[in-house]
Amino acid sequence: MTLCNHWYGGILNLYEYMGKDIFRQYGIPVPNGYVVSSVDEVRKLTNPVAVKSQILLGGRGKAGGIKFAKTDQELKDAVKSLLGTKVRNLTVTKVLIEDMLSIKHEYYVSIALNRSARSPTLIASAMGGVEIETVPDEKIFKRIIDPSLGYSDFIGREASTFMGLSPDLSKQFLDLLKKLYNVYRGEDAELVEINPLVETNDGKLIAADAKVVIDSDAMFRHREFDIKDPEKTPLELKAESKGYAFVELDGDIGVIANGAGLTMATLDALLLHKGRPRNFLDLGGTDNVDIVVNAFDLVLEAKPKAILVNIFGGVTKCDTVAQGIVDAKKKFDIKIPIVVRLSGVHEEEGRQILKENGIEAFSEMMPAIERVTKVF
Amino acid sequence: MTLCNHWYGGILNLYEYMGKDIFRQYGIPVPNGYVVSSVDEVRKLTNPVAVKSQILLGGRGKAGGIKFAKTDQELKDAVKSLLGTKVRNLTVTKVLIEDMLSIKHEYYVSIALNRSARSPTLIASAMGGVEIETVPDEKIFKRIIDPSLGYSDFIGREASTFMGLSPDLSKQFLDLLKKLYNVYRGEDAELVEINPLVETNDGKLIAADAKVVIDSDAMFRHREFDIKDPEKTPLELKAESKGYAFVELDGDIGVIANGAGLTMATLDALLLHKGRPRNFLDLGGTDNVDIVVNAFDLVLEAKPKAILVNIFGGVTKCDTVAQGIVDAKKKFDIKIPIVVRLSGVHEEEGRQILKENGIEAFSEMMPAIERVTKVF
Amino acid sequence: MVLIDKNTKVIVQGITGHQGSFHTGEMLKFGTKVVAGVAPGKGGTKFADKVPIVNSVSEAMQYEPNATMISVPAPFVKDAAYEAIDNGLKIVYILTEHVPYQDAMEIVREASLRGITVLGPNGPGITVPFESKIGIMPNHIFKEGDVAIASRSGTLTYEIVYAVTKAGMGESTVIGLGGDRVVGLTFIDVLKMFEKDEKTKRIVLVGEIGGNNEELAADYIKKHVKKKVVAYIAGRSAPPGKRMGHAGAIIERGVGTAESKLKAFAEAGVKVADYPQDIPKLLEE
Amino acid sequence: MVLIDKNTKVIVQGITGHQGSFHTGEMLKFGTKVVAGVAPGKGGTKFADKVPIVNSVSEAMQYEPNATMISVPAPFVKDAAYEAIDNGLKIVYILTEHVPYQDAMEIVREASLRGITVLGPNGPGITVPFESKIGIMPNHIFKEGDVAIASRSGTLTYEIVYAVTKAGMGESTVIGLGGDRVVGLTFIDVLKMFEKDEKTKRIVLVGEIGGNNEELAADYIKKHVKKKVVAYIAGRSAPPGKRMGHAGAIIERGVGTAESKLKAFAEAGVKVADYPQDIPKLLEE
Repeated sequence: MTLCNHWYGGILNLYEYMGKDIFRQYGIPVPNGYVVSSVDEVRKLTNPVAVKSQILLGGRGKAGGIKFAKTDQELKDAVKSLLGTKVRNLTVTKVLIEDMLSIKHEYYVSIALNRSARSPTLIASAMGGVEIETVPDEKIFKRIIDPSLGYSDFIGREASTFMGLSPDLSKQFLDLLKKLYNVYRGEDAELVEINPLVETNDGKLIAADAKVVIDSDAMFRHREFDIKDPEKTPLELKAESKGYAFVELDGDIGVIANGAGLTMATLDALLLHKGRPRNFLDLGGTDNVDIVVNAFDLVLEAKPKAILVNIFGGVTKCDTVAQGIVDAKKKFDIKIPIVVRLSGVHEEEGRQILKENGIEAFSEMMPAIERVTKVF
Repeated sequence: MTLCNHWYGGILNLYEYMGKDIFRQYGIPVPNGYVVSSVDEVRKLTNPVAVKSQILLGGRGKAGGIKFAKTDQELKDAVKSLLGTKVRNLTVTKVLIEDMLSIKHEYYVSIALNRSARSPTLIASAMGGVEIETVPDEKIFKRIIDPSLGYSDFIGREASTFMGLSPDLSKQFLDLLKKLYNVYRGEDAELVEINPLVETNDGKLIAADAKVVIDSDAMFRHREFDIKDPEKTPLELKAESKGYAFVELDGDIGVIANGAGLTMATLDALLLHKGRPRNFLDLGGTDNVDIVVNAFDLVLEAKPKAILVNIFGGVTKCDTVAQGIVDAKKKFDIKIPIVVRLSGVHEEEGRQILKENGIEAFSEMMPAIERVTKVF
Repeated sequence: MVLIDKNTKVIVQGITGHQGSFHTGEMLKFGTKVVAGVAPGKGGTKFADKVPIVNSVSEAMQYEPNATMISVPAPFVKDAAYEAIDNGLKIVYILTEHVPYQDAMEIVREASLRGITVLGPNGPGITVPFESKIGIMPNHIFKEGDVAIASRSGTLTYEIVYAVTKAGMGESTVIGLGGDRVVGLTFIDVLKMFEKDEKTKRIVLVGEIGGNNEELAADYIKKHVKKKVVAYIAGRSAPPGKRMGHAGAIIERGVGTAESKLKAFAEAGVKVADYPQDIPKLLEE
Repeated sequence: MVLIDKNTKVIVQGITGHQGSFHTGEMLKFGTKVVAGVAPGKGGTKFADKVPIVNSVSEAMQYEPNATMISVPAPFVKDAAYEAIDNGLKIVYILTEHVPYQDAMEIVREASLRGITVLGPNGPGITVPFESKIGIMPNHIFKEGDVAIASRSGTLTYEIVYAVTKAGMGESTVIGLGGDRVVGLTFIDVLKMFEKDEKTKRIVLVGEIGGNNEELAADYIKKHVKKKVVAYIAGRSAPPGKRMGHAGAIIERGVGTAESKLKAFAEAGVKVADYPQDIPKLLEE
């Protein structure tokens, strides 16, 4: 488990082997290794190896997702036993085969966004190889990096003094930090983390693991990765591919609203009225009939018992939404109750369109909330 | 000739072919070509080529340093006729053989240090291929780049609007500017200049020349270049290799002083007293007997009729200088008059050392100046 | 007056785009002094027959603007913002969503080093009824008054503004901070401005789950704010670890939960409304 | 008082180096409050049995310094300066010579964005007799008085200070801007400080050929400076295009010649001494 155990949509969590490829590219030392998706790809053994399931959840070791091999037979057995199995409900399709390291000590290091400082923060500890949350605060070095100055060696020296590194290790550590910051900036990362950062018996620092989380908003300037968020449901992945902010919940009222804040407020209000939302769906700041129609398509797939539409028109105009609702009702032959609230830009026109098509619309949010909780 | 026609010590002026190698590395388009130092290295001709002497002074074309060839024989003749010849007193040891460009238009672009703004400045013009000094001011785009923000496309768009580039050329130009700024920053340049920047008949922007001047103080983080400043005398080059700031002048009084300002002031004062300095030599801010002895070695090589030493002791202590003078006098068996002025830290001790060795020392600068102008 | 007034001269970077042109029209209707639009390659034309369009911010400086609205696609936002910063504009409002957060981080830092205020990215801007408006808030929801509103949301802000207006009160200033993880202003920044503003008597903070902006604000209110403050927090029902729509609403690392925000506001004596529509009631108590 | 006084607390980055330790000793003799030295890996020891040595500027902040002297090799200057800037020290003096000019450019820009003053690189620092001294000017040349001196040179500054002292006058503040092409302060910056300083009645500018610092200063004096200003310019006899010792003294692009500087000063009514030793005479006229 890592410092950042909750990352959702808009963020891309890379597999270990991908992270290590990136590290290699930036000159950060990683163990020799290669990745296979079938036992046929396994090469002849030259050194004892670790065989590591490539999944996106922490706690892999404890869950049996990592094995070791000293002979060719052991290696093949390990690969066979891991591929296709489920580790914490995720199917393993790739394993990373790496030379085993002779471990003298394990450190922790990461660079991540610090929201309140609006800056990256360097986090380091001499107590690595364990969940960083379990390390006492006084053993963790934390320091904000000024984005205008960038990373500079003095920051690494502070960390290295804090961690009590020897002059030789400190030199390697400073070199590694510079490169890690280059990864963080160069790859538009949310998080770059090495845990454990291994000091080998012959005194070398090597990244034994690699966690790289990328800001998906920055994908336009980077290579594409084919990764599905393991914490998302199939319907959420489908919604994501269509560009909607969509979260499945366990209730029975489908919700379509505009703006993340208003959508959250709608769910909050529903729950306070004992209504149980089936989903979160934010139409976003667009003004397009098809976006409304496709939103209905997604929500209907979740099989709600009623649908609540809550719109405050600004960029998104009420008449556009009304037209979308009417089109969707026809297209998908919707029989379940639709409760609509329209307020703001073009609300009169919107309500008129709905009225002409036999759909009642409220101008206030609370009456709509009350109605939808009593409609079935 | 370029915007910056005076660059001295502390600065490294690269040959065109070296500049183009760097450009290529940063993705700036340059003509296909190769460099030879003998006619044996000439390859078979596939396209008409330009054959360009690699020398560090401008006005090469006018001085006959560039030839053209359409056949293998013409090429060999051109290479033979250029290698070993002197262009403006400089012997040509390398020539660059490049595919000729079909020129539709010639532009000018450079990025250089703007001292008063303490920032880089972008300079561009639609009137390229000529000496930029001859282009009227209103045809030259100049813009300071904030070193904290760095180069950003909006600067390129301003330049491109000013120059009246078509949308397609503008796109290429913006891409090139970004890379040129990367060269400027990445190579610690004083100046990066493309003149002419050629628009070919098929609408491509290509750097037909490359002028890259590097800050020699930044050499510790860059590859080494083996280049001798063509404007320096052999003695100046020797002094440079020993780490002295040394300039030969045409007088007969050798000068050794400490600090560039004080050394200049010494020369100025000498000249106002009708004394003619043989050289400028700044001991710098060190405190070391050998540095004084070696300074005498250099100055003696210039065969002055007398030597003036003018020291205001601070970092450099007067007794150290005195000891150096005594050692040098013995070591080189100096017969010409030495006039010394010592003031500042340890001046009493210094004068005592000189006195013991039969050398008179002044405590004020002006009497020393007066004395040395009358000593031979 | 907070940040802008009727003398504020605004330019629009990306005035010819879909959003840029629509909202420029709305701003003009509101009374905002839009003095120029920037659209590279389209200089020399006019927007709505009256606002001159130029090729660069540098050209636009002849109209002496002090603020800009940036409405260009996300990949070009950093360049546009740097152009505004380099030309010394004092208020940089970024409408665009999906700006890479590291771009926002750099923009915000470089701006703050130069005393420049950044609104957004991904926020609705600022409105001072009926002095000026920079941004996309609907014109018809405002009424002049003494309630200052600062919000991390877009439409939810309109909802609350409208509720305040319909309750017979009015607004002194409404500021949308922006919904992204990295935005230009914090609640503390705006609380300082609201506390100083003579027109403002009462303050509404519209928060969201995620981050510790609300917690820090609560602490600041306790120590420094004398004016009445009430709040609303969206996402109180969100299951931990489910991201609601935009990156600003992540519950990360156990901080930033609705509980911690409610607790902080309670300790600061700030009443929190259950529904957006309850805000006027709390303001009148 | 200009920039520093007897309460200024100074740290030395690179205190254990040859230059660092010598000049720390000299500063202590002068009366400067040197509160700590920074030498990575040597924390816990003491300089001259009294000044604590720590591993980083961040550690040194416990001694509440407001200024630093940086005396580390050129390749490490940028890192050391950024460390000082990041820790918010208000005066950053860089003794080191041969700092890459792009490093200096970044240091100076980042400092100026944060209201931090950079002295140097490659200059002698600042002395306010007998309040405080940060830098390497010889202690024995000063006398308290009303003459403020700003200079682009090192030893030449001492020469002129000493001449002023021996003529029976004294100095209010002496500032060395630094001899490199890119340094933290311009003559205009210091003229502003000198003009405001109550202790200063007369001003000496010690210029050099190269750059247009003197020309800009002359123009500024004409418009804004009421106090008496005299000047010296080194390199008047230098042949055009010959570099004299350091990069600050290049005659580049036809501007920055001695002639243009002499002309500018003449127009501003600033008398220029032929010899450094003539400065006291001009001051007394």
